[in-house]
Amino acid sequence: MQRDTLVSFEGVIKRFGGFTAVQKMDFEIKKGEFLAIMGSSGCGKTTTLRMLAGLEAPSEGTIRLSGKPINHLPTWQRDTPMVWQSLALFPFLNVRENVEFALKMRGMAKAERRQRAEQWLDRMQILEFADRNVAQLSGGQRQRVALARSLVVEPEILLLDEPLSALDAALKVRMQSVLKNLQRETGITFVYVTHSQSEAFSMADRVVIMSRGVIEQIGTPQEIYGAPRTRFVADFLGSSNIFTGKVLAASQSMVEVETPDGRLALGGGNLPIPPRQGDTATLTVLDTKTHLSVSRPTGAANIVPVRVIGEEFVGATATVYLETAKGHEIRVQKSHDELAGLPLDIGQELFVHWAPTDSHLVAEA
Amino acid sequence: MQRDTLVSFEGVIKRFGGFTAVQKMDFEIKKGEFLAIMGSSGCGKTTTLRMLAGLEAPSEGTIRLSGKPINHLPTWQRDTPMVWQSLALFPFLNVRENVEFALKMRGMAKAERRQRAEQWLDRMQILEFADRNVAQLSGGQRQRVALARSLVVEPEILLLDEPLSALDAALKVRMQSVLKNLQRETGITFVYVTHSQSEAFSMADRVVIMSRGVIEQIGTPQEIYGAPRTRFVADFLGSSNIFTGKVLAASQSMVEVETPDGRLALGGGNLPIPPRQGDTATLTVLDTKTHLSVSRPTGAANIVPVRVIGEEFVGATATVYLETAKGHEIRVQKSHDELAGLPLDIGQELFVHWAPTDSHLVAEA
Amino acid sequence: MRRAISLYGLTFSLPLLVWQLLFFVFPLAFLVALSFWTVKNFTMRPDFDPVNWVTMFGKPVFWQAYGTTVALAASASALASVLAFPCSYAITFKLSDSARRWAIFLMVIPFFTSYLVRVYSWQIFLSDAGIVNVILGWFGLGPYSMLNTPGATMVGYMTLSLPLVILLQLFSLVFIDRTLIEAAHNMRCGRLRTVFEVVIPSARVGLVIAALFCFILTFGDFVSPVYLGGGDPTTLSILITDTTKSGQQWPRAAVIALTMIGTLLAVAFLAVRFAYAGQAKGARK
Amino acid sequence: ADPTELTMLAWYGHAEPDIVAEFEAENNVKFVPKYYTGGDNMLGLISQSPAGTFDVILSDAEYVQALNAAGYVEELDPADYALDDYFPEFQQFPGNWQDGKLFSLVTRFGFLGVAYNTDALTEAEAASYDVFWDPKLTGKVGHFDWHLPNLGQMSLLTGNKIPYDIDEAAWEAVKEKTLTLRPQIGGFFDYGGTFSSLNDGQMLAFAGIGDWITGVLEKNGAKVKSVIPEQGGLQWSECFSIGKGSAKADLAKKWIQYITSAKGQAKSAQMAAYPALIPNQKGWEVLQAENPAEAKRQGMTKDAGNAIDMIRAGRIQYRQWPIQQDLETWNDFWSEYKGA
Amino acid sequence: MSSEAINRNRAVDWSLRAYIVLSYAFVFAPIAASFVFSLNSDRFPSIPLGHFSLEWYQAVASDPLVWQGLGNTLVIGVIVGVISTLLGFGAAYTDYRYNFFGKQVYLALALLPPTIPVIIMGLAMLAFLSRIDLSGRAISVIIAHVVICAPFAMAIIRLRLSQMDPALEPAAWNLGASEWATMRHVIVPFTKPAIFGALFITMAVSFDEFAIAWFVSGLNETLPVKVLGFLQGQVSPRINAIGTFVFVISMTLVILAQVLLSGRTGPTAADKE
Ligand SMILES: Nc1ncnc2c1ncn2[C@@H]1O[C@H](COP(=O)(O)OP(=O)(O)OP(=O)(O)O)[C@@H](O)[C@H]1O
Ligand SMILES: Nc1ncnc2c1ncn2[C@@H]1O[C@H](COP(=O)(O)OP(=O)(O)OP(=O)(O)O)[C@@H](O)[C@H]1O
Ligand SMILES: NCCCCNCCCN
Ligand SMILES: [Mg+2]
Ligand SMILES: [Mg+2]
Repeated sequence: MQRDTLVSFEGVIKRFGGFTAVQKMDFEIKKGEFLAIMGSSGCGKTTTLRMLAGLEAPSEGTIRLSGKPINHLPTWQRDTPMVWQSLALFPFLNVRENVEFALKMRGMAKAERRQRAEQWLDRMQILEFADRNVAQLSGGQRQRVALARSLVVEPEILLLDEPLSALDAALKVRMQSVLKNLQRETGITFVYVTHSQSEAFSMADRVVIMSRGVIEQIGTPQEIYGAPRTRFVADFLGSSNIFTGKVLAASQSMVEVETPDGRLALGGGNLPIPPRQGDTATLTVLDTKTHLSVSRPTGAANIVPVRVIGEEFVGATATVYLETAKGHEIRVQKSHDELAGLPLDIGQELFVHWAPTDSHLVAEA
Repeated sequence: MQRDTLVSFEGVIKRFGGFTAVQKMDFEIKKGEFLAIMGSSGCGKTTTLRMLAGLEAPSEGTIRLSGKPINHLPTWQRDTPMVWQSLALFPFLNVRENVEFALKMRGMAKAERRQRAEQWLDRMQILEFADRNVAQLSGGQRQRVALARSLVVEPEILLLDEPLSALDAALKVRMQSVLKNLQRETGITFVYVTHSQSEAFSMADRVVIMSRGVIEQIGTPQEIYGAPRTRFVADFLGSSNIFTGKVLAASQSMVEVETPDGRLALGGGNLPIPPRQGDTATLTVLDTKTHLSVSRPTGAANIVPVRVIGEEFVGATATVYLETAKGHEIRVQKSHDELAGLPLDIGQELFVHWAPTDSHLVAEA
Repeated sequence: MRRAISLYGLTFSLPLLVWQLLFFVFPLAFLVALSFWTVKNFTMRPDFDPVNWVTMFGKPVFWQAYGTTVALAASASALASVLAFPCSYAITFKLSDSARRWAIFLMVIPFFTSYLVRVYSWQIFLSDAGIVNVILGWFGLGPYSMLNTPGATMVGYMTLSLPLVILLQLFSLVFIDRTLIEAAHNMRCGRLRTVFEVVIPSARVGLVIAALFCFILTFGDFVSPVYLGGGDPTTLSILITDTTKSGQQWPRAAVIALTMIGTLLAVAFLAVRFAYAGQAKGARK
Repeated sequence: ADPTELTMLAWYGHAEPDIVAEFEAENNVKFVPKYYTGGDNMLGLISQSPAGTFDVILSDAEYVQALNAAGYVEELDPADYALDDYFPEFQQFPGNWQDGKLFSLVTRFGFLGVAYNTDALTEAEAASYDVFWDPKLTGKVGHFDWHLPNLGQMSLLTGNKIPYDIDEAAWEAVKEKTLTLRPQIGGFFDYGGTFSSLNDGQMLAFAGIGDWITGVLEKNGAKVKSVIPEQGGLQWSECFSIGKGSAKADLAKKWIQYITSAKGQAKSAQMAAYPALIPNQKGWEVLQAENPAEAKRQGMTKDAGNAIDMIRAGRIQYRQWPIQQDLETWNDFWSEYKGA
Repeated sequence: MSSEAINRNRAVDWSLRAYIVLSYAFVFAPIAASFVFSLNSDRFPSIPLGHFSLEWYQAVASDPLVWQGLGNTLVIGVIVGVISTLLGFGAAYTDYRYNFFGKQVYLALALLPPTIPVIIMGLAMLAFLSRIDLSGRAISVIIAHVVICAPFAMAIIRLRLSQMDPALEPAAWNLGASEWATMRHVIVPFTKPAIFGALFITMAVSFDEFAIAWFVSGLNETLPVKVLGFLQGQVSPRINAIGTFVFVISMTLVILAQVLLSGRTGPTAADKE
């Protein structure tokens, strides 16, 4: 499905004094998509969102909304409502008045704005609390008020800055589906900032991964999870094992890399631009794609002898932590059933192996 | 391995005014074990720990440390150092002085305590920050200072109250292995309060699950995860599907229960005391033990027709949310590979099934 | 977004700036100018003559008064801090929440009773035949001469500053993280020792600021030294009023006032430095 | 019609109802008083207020010169006032006149001597300034906190006939003598402090004051009294002027006429705030008729040894500015003395 | 609270509580005595007491100067309260919202005046105001009192602003409210309790201030200046009567402020922790 572009960032840079928070950012947000922006703390997610909302002006570059440059439009003249991490509900207004606020600022008549507000309160299933003080609501209810307050103007785009991070785990999951459904039903473009991988991956159509003000990768959750493009992304997602070495041989279909842990191969149509021999290359393999065996498997391409250093029990699966002779840590994630037959005492010697097609080359830095 | 008892709670009750925070608690902590205490907020975890540390006196019952009752020993006469959630580092002392504090209170000479403190700072890899103010450290470094400060007296037991909850996800995982290793190397008994399942299950030798001041289950992580003993535990861990109904037939090896979602069977030597016919029974099955199929599977014992309501993408696995005709939610967790072949559009009709041996009876309440 | 200050911003920031410039900075600046004026026959003349500075600084009585005032204010700060601490400590740690709220409320009341009236009241307590001596008399003690002594001045200073010192100490004590105290106990630090090892260091900024405020208040006060101390010994505040009473010597009074301001600024600077000493910049987060 | 407001700058008491009520009623006037706490305070207030702020100004005689020099008061016409009724010594009162022009009119006066607690001292003991050095008074002697009356008394004690007109040697002697008194002193008090410390026995003797304090306290039953000691006493004198630029100079004149008339003078003598002697002979007569006890207590009777006789006998000297020293010199010494 | 049973010592606790009582006794002794003596017949109060009498209240009530002083005090207090609160609000908002070169100096100007001894302030004010023909009038007291009161208002309102979720103001802009509209619909409503609190506290401060007012008030004496006058001149239990009276007014204001400052104002950023 090809969607129209709603927002575009064109060479946008944001500096605070001498510090560059966002570096030359170029990307587009499509009409109607659910875009998540992820990255570690301080990488510039909020700054990006705030520039879009008009709370910060870009130092360079242009931000366009529906094609028009909006760099210097004051916040209150844009329709880019935002949901804040703290929610920023007005404590001196009741629920209804909070939701009416934006309509009142737009000069809408009392009766009409009341009706519109109630419509949204109803939709968010909090109409019964309309006359309550926001302090009297639960976390989830407040979240809904904040959403209603921003959505009541029926904007084309909604910006959300870690809106769920203050909720407890159970509520977080429940609100995720509320958000996802809302976005689907209204067709409003959502730009959702978070540093939770699970939030981004379970809700977003596309995910932007940032690091130190730079976009590292943009793609669907599956693309990013399955094939992180840079070492940073692989590291950040934390589900890949990473190896670095010198390229021994390289062709369109197969690359062989000499790493401290042995010779590793990857291949199978993954290589638009194969590296050259002698280059340094970094390759990754998902911890769910690695296998363990007691004896050296025959016929496998990538085999690394390891010792068990620990096991971590995480719900349905367990992660086995292993160490190569060089002290490099390797993780293998398997279901309890799959691990049942293996001896996993600490110090036990085992072999990790995986298929060359499950390996990917990633860019360093 | 049979270990000696270090601490025992004998009929310990703690009341605050009219409210009973801990109800008749009986359990033992073994020398050298890593014991985690888990439970939802307000269930009495901290209170239990504080009684052990001498910060609260039990209202009834006896707490013994190495066999000696310690109910009324003031805190400062026990060796039960604690690591606080807030860390409780002294902001007016530098790192070294913080670590020396307990030694100073014991009247140790300056040179000696300095040496001991540095030894621990070194061990915790923060010696280089010895002269820094604690405010100048990162979260993980502060955590290490807190550990060093408590461990410097080389106690028999260390109490930890949600020590990692203020850290971000990545740091949390890293500190978990620091803690686990430390416990293994020193052999000190750790009593670790948390409400994170993943923390408790990945570090502890045994886990205590509490609810409203009562111990619901004590056991190894595998025991508890695989066979929750009460509905509370099953619910709390969140990885089981739970069904309640009337017992139709019951024998030593097999029980049949009539639930709103259909007739369900369980069995296979799991039933020390089988329920009687006509009783209400609650049975659980792990979401990883349930299977999905497009057509009604033949020969399976437990089959429930369902409709898809959503899918959640969580790293290596995905959880499919389904709904029975009665509106009861069922979850199925599978790897992406396993789900690949199934149609999972919202509203799609499917069948959930599982083996009777994967079901367990749990106690209500 | 923090843009440059706009018309909107100026509307809020300028009025106070203008007011304080006109009516605070200018008067103080004028005081400086005034200190160089000369007086002849009850009339002041604009001038630029350091004579007032030379005269005042050359007078032994000025330095005597200066020493006395600094000593009195410093003693008052020390005394108030020591007297207030057990009280604010007990209010913080030994009272229930509601009792503590009441205690704070009650401690605010003195701020709204006239200090003059309270000092006048103390005269009745402290005089030779006053309430205190009458009560002591019941036990066969006294009478003691209390009024018109530095001790009585100190009573007045305590009347002036103790409520503020207690409140300021209280506010720094209630914000002490209780877990720090528990942590200290947990590391074998007994009750009393915890006060010195943890409570006082934690509240240090507040304790120093409280003492500083006591110093500022008592350093400039003229009511207690006059009405309880009997004007003896002479403090700087008395010297100021005396100076204005003698042939319109306002320029000389300005010299005293400016010396007092200088002293206070220096003391405040040192106290704040001491309060925050050892606390790294990052500590405030 | 609303009463006309007349502003008066004065010592406390002069615009209280016991004095002004009758005049206010007769002339539909309302006094707005500003009470000052010392001559310098008064000068300060005038100099820092716009001209014409004060219609009537009451000032101690020595300050009238300063008022005059600064041009703060209007010239008066002697013909407007019943000066002929005054005792002769008060008709040409120094300070009221300048180059033959009248600027103010003395309205009341009093004597400063030794004030003492009658339980602690006998009148005979108090009859010399030396009593201040009495060991039993250590820490119990108070000063009214103003150099002029105190140093004037010390000057009398050291044998100066005109206490304010003394040469350097005599001044040195005064200083030396005064400093020896310092250990005896229990405090330096303003008017209020003087009142209360004498009343409650906090101080047993006082220098620099007279009946204007003890008279009030006596009326309240306190055991205090003032005497003019053998070395002689000082005289304070309060004078009325009309403020420069007053828009109500006529009314102000009327007030001065009223308060210097026999009737007004009798009132003034009995002022509730503090009693005083009056310079108007006819006023004495009215007082003797109205309140013989008070006339007797204050010595405004026809008996020998009355107040005017004391003046005539040379036992009383005017309080005035030091003549051979600067005012500053005296004041600086006073500060030094206090700080000693 | 919690370690009660184990880590506390009853004797220590009770002696500390007794010490609290002693401290409060010291603080309240003169206040209580002044109240008692205001109802006592003796002009120069001493022990034993005379008889009960309302004469001092009557004397006060029948003294037109006292009424005039009270009127001055009230008018001045109200005007000072309003101006100080306006100025303090502006300064508090400036500090909250803006960063600019010289902000430290600005804040020093906004907060320093109360630390200058009143006698010096009075002296400087009188000397200065008389130069520009502004002394000796009610407006002189107002000017001087605003100088020392505005910092209190600023502190109170700034404290409230610091409890405000910093996202609140941008959230309002983001919802289409201009800066002025946000001021009217968000900042002012949020700080309203503090605004009234500041109003009452600054009025109370002005009601009670005598030293500066004594210097600059000229003919328009306020009630506290009258008290000083009584103390300097006519020692009289009227001091106690006026003191008691002023106390009642001030306390009323303070309690009003208290109620407003702690009233139902919804959650603050702080409670959301
Ligand atoms: N107003 C500002 N002035 C100076 N530096 C700023 C400002 N706002 C943000 N920064 C800096 O810019 C960088 C990016 O900040 P931003 O808030 O966008 O991070 P973020 O990705 O949202 O982080 P988080 O996950 O912690 O919210 C940070 O280093 C931050 O300190
Ligand atoms: N000092 C106290 N006074 C009154 N009630 C208390 C006190 N301390 C704890 N409680 C109550 O006892 C119960 C158990 O508290 P506790 O702190 O042990 O819970 P917890 O399991 O540690 O919870 P959390 O996970 O939120 O830390 C709670 O309901 C709490 O409100
Ligand atoms: N409160 C007014 C007293 C005035 C007395 N005047 C006489 C001056 C004595 N030194
Ligand atoms: Mg952010
Ligand atoms: Mg807890």
